[in-house]
Amino acid sequence: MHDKDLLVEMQRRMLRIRRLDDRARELNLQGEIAGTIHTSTGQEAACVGATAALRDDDYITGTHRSHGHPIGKGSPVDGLMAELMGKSTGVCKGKGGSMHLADFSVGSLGESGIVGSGVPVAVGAGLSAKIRGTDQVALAFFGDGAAAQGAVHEAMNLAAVWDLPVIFLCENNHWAVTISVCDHSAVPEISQRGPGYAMPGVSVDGNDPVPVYEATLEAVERARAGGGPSIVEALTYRVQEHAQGLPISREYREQAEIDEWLGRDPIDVHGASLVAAGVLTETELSQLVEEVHEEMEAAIEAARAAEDPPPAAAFEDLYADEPDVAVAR
Amino acid sequence: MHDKDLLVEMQRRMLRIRRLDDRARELNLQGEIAGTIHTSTGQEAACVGATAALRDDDYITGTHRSHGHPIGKGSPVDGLMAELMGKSTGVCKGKGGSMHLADFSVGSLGESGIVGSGVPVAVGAGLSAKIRGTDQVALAFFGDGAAAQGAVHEAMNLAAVWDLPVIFLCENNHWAVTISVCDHSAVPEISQRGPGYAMPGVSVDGNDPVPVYEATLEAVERARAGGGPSIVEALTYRVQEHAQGLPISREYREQAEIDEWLGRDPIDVHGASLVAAGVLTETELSQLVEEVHEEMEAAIEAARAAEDPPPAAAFEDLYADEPDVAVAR
Amino acid sequence: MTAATDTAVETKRLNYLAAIREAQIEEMERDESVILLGEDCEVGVFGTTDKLDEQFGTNRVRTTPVSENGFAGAGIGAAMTGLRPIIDLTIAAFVYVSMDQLVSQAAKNRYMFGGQARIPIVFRAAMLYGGNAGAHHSDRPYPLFMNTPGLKVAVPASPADAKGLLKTAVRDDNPIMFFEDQTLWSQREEVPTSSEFLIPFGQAAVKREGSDVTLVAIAGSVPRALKAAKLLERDGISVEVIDPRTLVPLDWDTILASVEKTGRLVVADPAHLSCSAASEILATVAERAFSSLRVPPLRVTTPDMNVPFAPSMLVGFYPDPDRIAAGVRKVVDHG
Amino acid sequence: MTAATDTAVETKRLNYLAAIREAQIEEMERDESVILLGEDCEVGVFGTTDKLDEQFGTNRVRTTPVSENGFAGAGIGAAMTGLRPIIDLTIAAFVYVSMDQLVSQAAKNRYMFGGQARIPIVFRAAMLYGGNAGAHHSDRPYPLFMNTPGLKVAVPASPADAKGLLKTAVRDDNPIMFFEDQTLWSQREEVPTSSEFLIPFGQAAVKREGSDVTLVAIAGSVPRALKAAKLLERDGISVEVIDPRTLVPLDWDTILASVEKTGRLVVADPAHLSCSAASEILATVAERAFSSLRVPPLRVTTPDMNVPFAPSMLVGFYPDPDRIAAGVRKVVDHG
Ligand SMILES: Cc1ncc(C[n+]2csc(CCOP(=O)(O)OP(=O)(O)O)c2C)c(N)n1
Ligand SMILES: Cc1ncc(C[n+]2csc(CCOP(=O)(O)OP(=O)(O)O)c2C)c(N)n1
Ligand SMILES: [Mg+2]
Ligand SMILES: [Mg+2]
Repeated sequence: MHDKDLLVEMQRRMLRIRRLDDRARELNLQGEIAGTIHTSTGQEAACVGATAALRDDDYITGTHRSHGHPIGKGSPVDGLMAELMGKSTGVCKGKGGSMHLADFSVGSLGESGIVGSGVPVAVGAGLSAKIRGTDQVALAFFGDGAAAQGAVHEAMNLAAVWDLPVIFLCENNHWAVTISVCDHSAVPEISQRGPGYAMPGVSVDGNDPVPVYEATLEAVERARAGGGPSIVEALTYRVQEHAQGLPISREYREQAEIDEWLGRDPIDVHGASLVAAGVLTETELSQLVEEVHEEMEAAIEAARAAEDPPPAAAFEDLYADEPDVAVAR
Repeated sequence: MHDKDLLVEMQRRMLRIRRLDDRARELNLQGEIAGTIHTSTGQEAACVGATAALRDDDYITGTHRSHGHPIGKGSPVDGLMAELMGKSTGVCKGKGGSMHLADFSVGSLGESGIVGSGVPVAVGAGLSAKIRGTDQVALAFFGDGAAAQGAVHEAMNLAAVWDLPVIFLCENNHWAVTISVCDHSAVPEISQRGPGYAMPGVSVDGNDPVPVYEATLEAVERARAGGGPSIVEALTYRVQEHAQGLPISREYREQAEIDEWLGRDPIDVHGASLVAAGVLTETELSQLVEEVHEEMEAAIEAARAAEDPPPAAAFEDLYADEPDVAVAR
Repeated sequence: MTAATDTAVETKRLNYLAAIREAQIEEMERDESVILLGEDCEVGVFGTTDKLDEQFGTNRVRTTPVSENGFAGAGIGAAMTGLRPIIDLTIAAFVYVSMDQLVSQAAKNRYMFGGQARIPIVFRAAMLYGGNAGAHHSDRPYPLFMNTPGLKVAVPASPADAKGLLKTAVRDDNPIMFFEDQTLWSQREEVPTSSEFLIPFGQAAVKREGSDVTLVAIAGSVPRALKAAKLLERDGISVEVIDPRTLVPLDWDTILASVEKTGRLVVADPAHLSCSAASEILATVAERAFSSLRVPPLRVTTPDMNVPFAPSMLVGFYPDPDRIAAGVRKVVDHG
Repeated sequence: MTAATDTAVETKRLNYLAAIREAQIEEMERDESVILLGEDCEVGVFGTTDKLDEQFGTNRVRTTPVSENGFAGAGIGAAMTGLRPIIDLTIAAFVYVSMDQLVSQAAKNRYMFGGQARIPIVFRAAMLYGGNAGAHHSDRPYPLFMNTPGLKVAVPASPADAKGLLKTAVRDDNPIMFFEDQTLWSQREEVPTSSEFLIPFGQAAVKREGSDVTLVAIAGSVPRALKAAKLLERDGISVEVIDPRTLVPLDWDTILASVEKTGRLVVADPAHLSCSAASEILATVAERAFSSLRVPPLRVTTPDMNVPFAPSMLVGFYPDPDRIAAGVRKVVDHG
């Protein structure tokens, strides 16, 4: 069995993701979070199982659905929540928002609202580690839909040709907006692309953080030892709509399918394992939930109290050498 | 054995490609053909074996190295040679040149100087055939180097998802300019990508037109019958430098490698088969060469006699509805 | 003026998206070579394409993988072989992903092949800059395509124009970039019901006549310019508002004639400042109507700055009625 | 004026490509975080990178697959994690293939992430429009990047500028598009040998002083503008030739001061006309130096037309000394 602290920490981070997303949806409906938001609800095991296999100095890149990834990597929720709420205390000073979270202090190199576009960036982080002679690795999260993008193909081939320490972590949640993976990918599992790049590819239960952790760890250890990149696919499911705020005018999937996956909620799955293995009691498990909820409310209150960035702040952070270069006119 | 006429016609078209390329290199050095040129010398079997499996009303798209593809598809050499020489009688009225030959009258939808970029266009031609309900197929030529482009990946996935009548014909000549296939592709044979798209992929001897023809025909028949796309890879070799006119400042491959492939020249290989099978005598074979040479000189003379397009001609053919829309100012 | 204001014409009240939907349906009914490709197009997240597969079948209405470059290219190949595809690129930021097919194939093939190719294709792209989507989903990239010969560029600013221009675009034998401005989606107006309601490319709409200043407004800036013109009217400033409607081709005659009349020019353009459509209009007017210009012309655009997420930073970021009115005042005050 | 004309400085005679090569070698020697990625870069088809792997090792000098979007992105990721990549995109037409990484990642990441990212990266792209490569290899796409906030854009027009600007670019903490004009490759001049020879961005070079007309020339147009100026001198027309050298940032002060002096403006720009750098310069001068302009300004550019292959059609297609001189004459004749 794995280290108890690690197993408990996984549960805590999954709970953080769940709570941040649940509250974010509410705050979005209340008008305290602007724009549309994509949440990771139901996919927490993939986020946390994967990041648990990484060291603090390893890198990740995210997607449009990435509230959970920096949390998995260890980013405090205050800065993330403040960012969603468009505050100057946000991790990106309010410039990024839901689709562009990043926390460089924990190796989170940022989300990408452009599907697939963050994957080559992760390959670059892996390249950088190799050139600098560190043993860091880089992990790129991407979705089943993103696997159809040319950028993902180019990134995989490049990482394989150069034997880079990169993990391609596919969260296959079976849908890309309203398109089933069967309708957008020629193969049902994205790990089947591995052999085309002479790269190991494995698919695991993505609703339990432990198998995701184990598969990722194997890939990470291989990468760190110079064994090159891998595809790790977490088979999971998007139980919510694609994005809150996006109108969907037609049914496109069966309620039974959703229900089936709801019955295997990753937080329940891992919670039950923790209790069964005697790692936590039911009471301790509930206490963990309480702690996370308190932490989240504190983050929301702090964000509410924080300042809105003024219009003039929009004119900062374009170039690294400003204000010397006043390019914007 | 295959139809004799077909076998002889293959030899004739290979000879045409060889001769057009040989003469083009000379004319380029003499200044009668402007720019740099990429020739298919040594790859004629791939061009002709593949196109021989197509019907007149099927489509092809080409690459930067595509003098041979329209010839394989049946385009007369006059218009092609005149195009290379920048004449108004050229198949593209002198607007295209070596990297942009096209002959829509034989289903050649054009070359692409942008590596990989023509492949999605071929998928579109296949899509069009399917939507229009014809049984035409589309064949995309591409190189081993092009296989690293995102466009090729997207095209393959799309064709597979939609079961389109498309053949992805890779001319793996083992080099992309100065990069060995081993250094730009994670797998040595591009057909290995097939399974990642649930698509048949096969590699054949690309220096003999017959196996290329047979493999392509199988893919064409499957596509025509609604069986979807395939990868057919012709393993061949670029015996010349990448392009005439491109300076290469350093040795990057072994002469022994070149010599080995020169020893398996496709025109010799197929010529010997024809004689061995009693299809042609040695004399008839030489006669064929003569005919092709005469045809080519006539084409060159006709092009020399033709007009250079005047500067004003540069302002035609931008839009289909000109001169109504005088957009260019 | 759009035909929508012609009282003899039968109309119905539609919003911008419904007008686009109607244009597509009419053209698909008229011509079976018109097809529709795009992500989620059967479900239709913005409402312009959903359920069209029920009417036209899944052969002609196809939901694509998330491969914009791939399916843009497939559309081009289909256009070159007898079909008339409408490609829904959904959001305008995805033109970068598909840039190679748009520029290298759609814009260049006909010319390179000496006129052999006919490429009747429409690329639809929604400009979502109104909301709070952040820098990855707030692009207004039409100036890039004005610098790309071989494409035509439409920027309809009203439901009727959206319908009439899209129908014309589908019938055009050339590749067209069709930019739909999200800030206009909820706008409603009377839209001609005729299936032959076509608005020609290269014909500007004089949205309001005036004598003191020519105010050229692009895409979502049009209603904002009209609001600014109303504000200014109270101060006795008479503003002529012109919507070019298409940027390639661009109706220079109408703009130049107006500047000749007013002697003053302001351009409101939601694109970034440098090398914008506004820049092009100022440059061309400076070249061709210099002697008519009594005072310096002025651009009111989005700054050369990425788009921030937080609502508080977006105040005054885009050209709004206040910024446009201030620009016009500055020009008028100048003399 | 470039430092190359300062006689106190030690120089050596180099052509444009050799100057680029030297800049890279010096910066790679100075800073081991500088790396080089590009297709065929070890063999180096144009001579700026070949054999650098022998000096710097194949860890820092890497030949890439034909995946411009992929390795542009890899460079961006490397830049965000401590390296300073030089990415050789080879030919400028390949910016379309890599457009998404250039615009969505390089240009936007720092801003979106509230300043957390530092992205020191140089994208080199050769503009090959001089020869007869046809429309797929004749692009001059820098105007597209002027409309993309977050990038800087350099267009060096001489060997010394190429060296000095590239060295500055490599040391800059921002993403830079570096456009190398093939029509200048064989140009030679004295280039400072100092490894600290840096030319700041945003500082134009007055290549020739004059009093009658301000002639702003971009990239390969610079020597052609100078030739035109010589031709015109015989007719007693005194032309001031200005090379902005970088387009983002752009040295407006020098251009505006010159126009204030001469009262006349011509811009020679090898890009297509619409939304070109020339358009931007005319627009800005019209806004900011209107009262100084005595006559209409004028652009001399490549037309809004794809580039044909045949040499016979290229006569007068690009701005050449004759077309530039004719433009200047027109402006001077105007009054
Ligand atoms: C290049 C690009 N194309 C399209 C979109 C619109 N879009 C946003 S998310 C999405 C689906 C992505 O599916 P997947 O990768 O499986 O991620 P999931 O949403 O399932 O987490 C699409 C098409 C986009 N943001 N970027
Ligand atoms: C997008 C793009 N990148 C780079 C180039 C430059 N280039 C021309 S041919 C070539 C190699 C292509 O290799 P391959 O596909 O194997 O074709 P081959 O030349 O071997 O026939 C390259 C890199 C290009 N034309 N287009
Ligand atoms: Mg998904
Ligand atoms: Mg090759």
